[in-house]
Amino acid sequence: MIRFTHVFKEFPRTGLALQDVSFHVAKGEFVFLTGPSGAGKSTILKLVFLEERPTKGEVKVSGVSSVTIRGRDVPRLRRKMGVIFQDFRLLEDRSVEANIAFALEVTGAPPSAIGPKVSRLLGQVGLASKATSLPRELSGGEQQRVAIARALANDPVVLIADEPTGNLDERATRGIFQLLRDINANGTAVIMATHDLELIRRAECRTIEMNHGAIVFDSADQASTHLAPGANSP
Amino acid sequence: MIRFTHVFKEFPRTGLALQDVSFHVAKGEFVFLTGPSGAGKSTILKLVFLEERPTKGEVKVSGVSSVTIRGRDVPRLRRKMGVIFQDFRLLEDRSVEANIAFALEVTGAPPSAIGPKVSRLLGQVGLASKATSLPRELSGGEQQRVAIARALANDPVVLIADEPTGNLDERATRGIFQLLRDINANGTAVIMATHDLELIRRAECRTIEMNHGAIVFDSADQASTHLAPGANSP
Amino acid sequence: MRLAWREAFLAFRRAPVLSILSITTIAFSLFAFGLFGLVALNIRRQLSQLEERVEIRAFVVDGTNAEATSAALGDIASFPEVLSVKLVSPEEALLRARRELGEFSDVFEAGILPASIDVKLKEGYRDPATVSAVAGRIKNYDFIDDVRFGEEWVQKLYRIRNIATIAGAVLGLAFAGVAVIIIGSTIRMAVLARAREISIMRVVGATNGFIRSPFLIEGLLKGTLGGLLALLLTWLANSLIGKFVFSAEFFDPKYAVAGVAAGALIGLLGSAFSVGRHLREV
Amino acid sequence: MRLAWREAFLAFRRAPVLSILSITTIAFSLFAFGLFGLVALNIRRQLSQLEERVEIRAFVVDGTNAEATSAALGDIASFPEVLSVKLVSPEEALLRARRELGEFSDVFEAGILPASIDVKLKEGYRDPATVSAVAGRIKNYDFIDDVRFGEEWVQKLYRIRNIATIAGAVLGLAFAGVAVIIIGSTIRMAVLARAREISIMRVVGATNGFIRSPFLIEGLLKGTLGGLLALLLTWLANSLIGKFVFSAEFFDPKYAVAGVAAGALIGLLGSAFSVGRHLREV
Ligand SMILES: Nc1ncnc2c1ncn2[C@@H]1O[C@H](COP(=O)(O)OP(=O)(O)OP(=O)(O)O)[C@@H](O)[C@H]1O
Ligand SMILES: Nc1ncnc2c1ncn2[C@@H]1O[C@H](COP(=O)(O)OP(=O)(O)OP(=O)(O)O)[C@@H](O)[C@H]1O
Ligand SMILES: [Mg+2]
Ligand SMILES: [Mg+2]
Repeated sequence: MIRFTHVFKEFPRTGLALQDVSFHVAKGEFVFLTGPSGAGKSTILKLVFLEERPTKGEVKVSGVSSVTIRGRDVPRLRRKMGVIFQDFRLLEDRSVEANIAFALEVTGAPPSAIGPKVSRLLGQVGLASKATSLPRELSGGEQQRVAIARALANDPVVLIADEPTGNLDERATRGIFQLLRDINANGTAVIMATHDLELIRRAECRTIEMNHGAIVFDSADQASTHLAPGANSP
Repeated sequence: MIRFTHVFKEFPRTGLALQDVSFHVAKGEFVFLTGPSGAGKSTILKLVFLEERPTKGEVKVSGVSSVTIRGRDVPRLRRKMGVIFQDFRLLEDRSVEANIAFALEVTGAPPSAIGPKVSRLLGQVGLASKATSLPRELSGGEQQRVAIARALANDPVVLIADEPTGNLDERATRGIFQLLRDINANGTAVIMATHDLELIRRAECRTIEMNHGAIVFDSADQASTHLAPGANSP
Repeated sequence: MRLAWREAFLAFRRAPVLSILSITTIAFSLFAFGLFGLVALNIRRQLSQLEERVEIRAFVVDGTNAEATSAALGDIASFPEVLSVKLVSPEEALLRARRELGEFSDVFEAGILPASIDVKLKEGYRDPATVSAVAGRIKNYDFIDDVRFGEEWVQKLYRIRNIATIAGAVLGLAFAGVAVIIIGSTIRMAVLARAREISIMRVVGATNGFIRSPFLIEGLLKGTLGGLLALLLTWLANSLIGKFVFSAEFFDPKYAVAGVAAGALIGLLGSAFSVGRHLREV
Repeated sequence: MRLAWREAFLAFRRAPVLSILSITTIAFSLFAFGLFGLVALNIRRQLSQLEERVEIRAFVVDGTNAEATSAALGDIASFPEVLSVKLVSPEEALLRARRELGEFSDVFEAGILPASIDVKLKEGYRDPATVSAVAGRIKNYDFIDDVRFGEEWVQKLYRIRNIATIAGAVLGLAFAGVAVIIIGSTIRMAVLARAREISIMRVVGATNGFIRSPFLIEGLLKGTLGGLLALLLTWLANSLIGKFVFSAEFFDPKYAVAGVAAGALIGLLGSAFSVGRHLREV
């Protein structure tokens, strides 16, 4: 599904953000990405989403290579992905409903299907009562949940989440995590960057730990308990 | 320093965000504000900062009442406060340095003092190496630290922090918390909204817990261990 | 497509002043073209009427015999530039002078005017150079006293036409340049104002064509409205001039339609060009 | 203040097209005023020169005795509207006709022209109504054959002046309206584009005056540049017209300075008005 092969990413002014990163995520896998601030987690997610291209190496997503893909084919690939950004990226001048519907309209969904789907998504993230609010009338956690609902709108085969629970309390975090697990159970691969070690410990999922732009630990490679003690024990 | 007296806050479309909130924060106190998403934590901080006015009741900050203050006196009051927002609010088109210097220039600091002060602040938050980067060239956690440095720039007597560690890993969180404690030790009152129960547990500070717009627990009122078990034990 | 139209209308509603500004600019630039077009049209019409009146008058020495004169008439009539030749007797000359001098006509109690040969030139030979060449040839007849052809007047006429043409071209181009800049900058502002929206569209997998289409529709609508407004303005200006100064001719309907189409095209191309350039920045 | 100036320059650098657009708009609106001002100035000058030439010519019946004529001269000279009276003999009339009729002068071999009384009117009494009233009174003398005063010509002159005045006022006001709208909308866009910056300024405790000052400086700078540009354009237009069409008078330097000051004022007031209104929205 997703394969990084000796990926390097250099930014003009800040230098190497990723160094020789290689890993593979299979269809239907759930992967945590963790590591200190500035380790390169968001950069990996941006590469998966083709928002950035690698400086060296190859990123392959659902059979499409970052080396050969043409710019005009990127949108088609993205429609298969859902993405939740660290900074939400909601349209400030549209209601919660309209924000989610927008994602469906852009990909040409039949108008009659949009309304019911939006309601269902809002229910899933627990925001049914805020459907007509504007983003700035929502709390941080509520905005984050709108972003999650939007990411799920197009039934993605890959879901990329950059700290989707950073602004949520423990209970809401568990709820969102359960939602992502459910989606994952239906065959969607999920990559989630997070600082929440508690969540990682409890979740028993594959965990990739980064530091200074390199992978320092991947629970798929070794049955170690280095940082995520409960990760591989059932 | 800060006193809320029977404060109600109603928003036009979403209804009551705060209901009959009363509490007092003394000079030099350190207070955690916690509770689920949408509980009203950010709303309380906005009221302290006079970004919003209460619908009913009174908010008093360093002797100034929300009922009697004139709009033109708000800026002067704000210069005594430092604020860290959930969404950072950095100037996208200026370097990290310039962002922090901006806060000093606005309040009319002497130009010769600005440079050294900015360097010192950047060192404190561990971003000395990113001084000339633009905000979008920083990771989420790095941006958050810039926001923190800016909040500290004017040596505030009150510091308001809305989840200042939401995007930070454990180690960085501890570092930032220690920084806030040091500032607090110098006499600055700090109110910090957070979801990080682990941090609250370890910190042994006063904790106010909110739910549905009301205060459900204040460790200053009762020596209970309801949510913040270590809060009042030395 | 439905979404694109909705977005385009949303853009109008959200930035009404900006939209009106773009429309007005397109309208003004087309209006400028329209006005100069009208001026050109009417100057050309006037010129061809005035040119018809260009004639050479050769005064015949008193007492010249009729044979010499009529031989000369035949000669002159066979010049390739000459349309018609006429002999004007002293009596006719007096009548004409009275008519032409209008107000002062009755002051001629008994003017004695010389006979003259009046020559009209063919179209295309009425420019100052040709006229004076023909006049020179006529002057060679020794019974011709003096030749008049109002050289100053002919030259002035041509100078006016040249100035009008140059001024029209220069001002028209300047206005077109301003219009292009303003259209470009309004689109740029629209793109920047919607940078967030565009980045979010990209996030949810919208194609570039899809992102571009609301801007193109917006441009097309603004251009069309601008064209219609320009047509209205030009027509009003024409009517006002017609009413208060002198009657002027208006454009053919097919040119009017072409003007509106030009507005639509300016709007569309301006948008397409600018949006392509600025989408890359966002 | 140092920061405010820096912010103002930053705004220029960051939105150069927008800034140029504002400057150009201010320049064009002042240019329009300038052009109409020039037209008004020159029409007034031309009018007063032409008015000086307004005269009434009363033809004296042949054989009238000199005493009656000179008595009438005295009478007419005492009319309050009359500046000067002159008797023109038939010989003088012939000389003048030859001079005035230019091209056709030598066709008068022996024209017999009547004597006439030529009357010039004082300034302020040269409008069509007064002229024809005076002409009517002169016609009452029974030795006066006919009175000419070019009524058509005088009326046409006044009509042109009136049209120019109305057109100038209407177009000037329209341009001023457009300028105000454009200034308002550019400031609005600038405020919206800097909404984030403004909210952050508020966060760090900037006063409203401080937030406003870069916009005011920006407006002042743009207005001043616009005014200078307008002055340059007006001067260029004047020189071009002077070179190719007819020589025209330019403004007094003090009006030029006032024009630039007006530009600065438009920029400043436009900014102040718009920024006050829109800061509340942000
Ligand atoms: N667009 C960019 N231009 C330049 N440098 C960048 C850019 N994006 C990221 N970087 C740099 O690359 C490094 C890795 O950033 P990244 O956002 O991947 O970190 P992260 O692991 O997501 O951190 P956090 O947990 O704080 O979000 C950082 O040091 C950052 O400064
Ligand atoms: N400007 C606003 N207009 C309308 N409703 C608002 C506004 N700001 C907040 N609210 C509502 O008030 C409630 C409390 O919001 P607040 O931001 O205080 O929550 P919070 O405790 O900070 O939550 P989180 O942990 O998710 O940040 C929410 O339900 C929100 O929808
Ligand atoms: Mg990140
Ligand atoms: Mg909040």
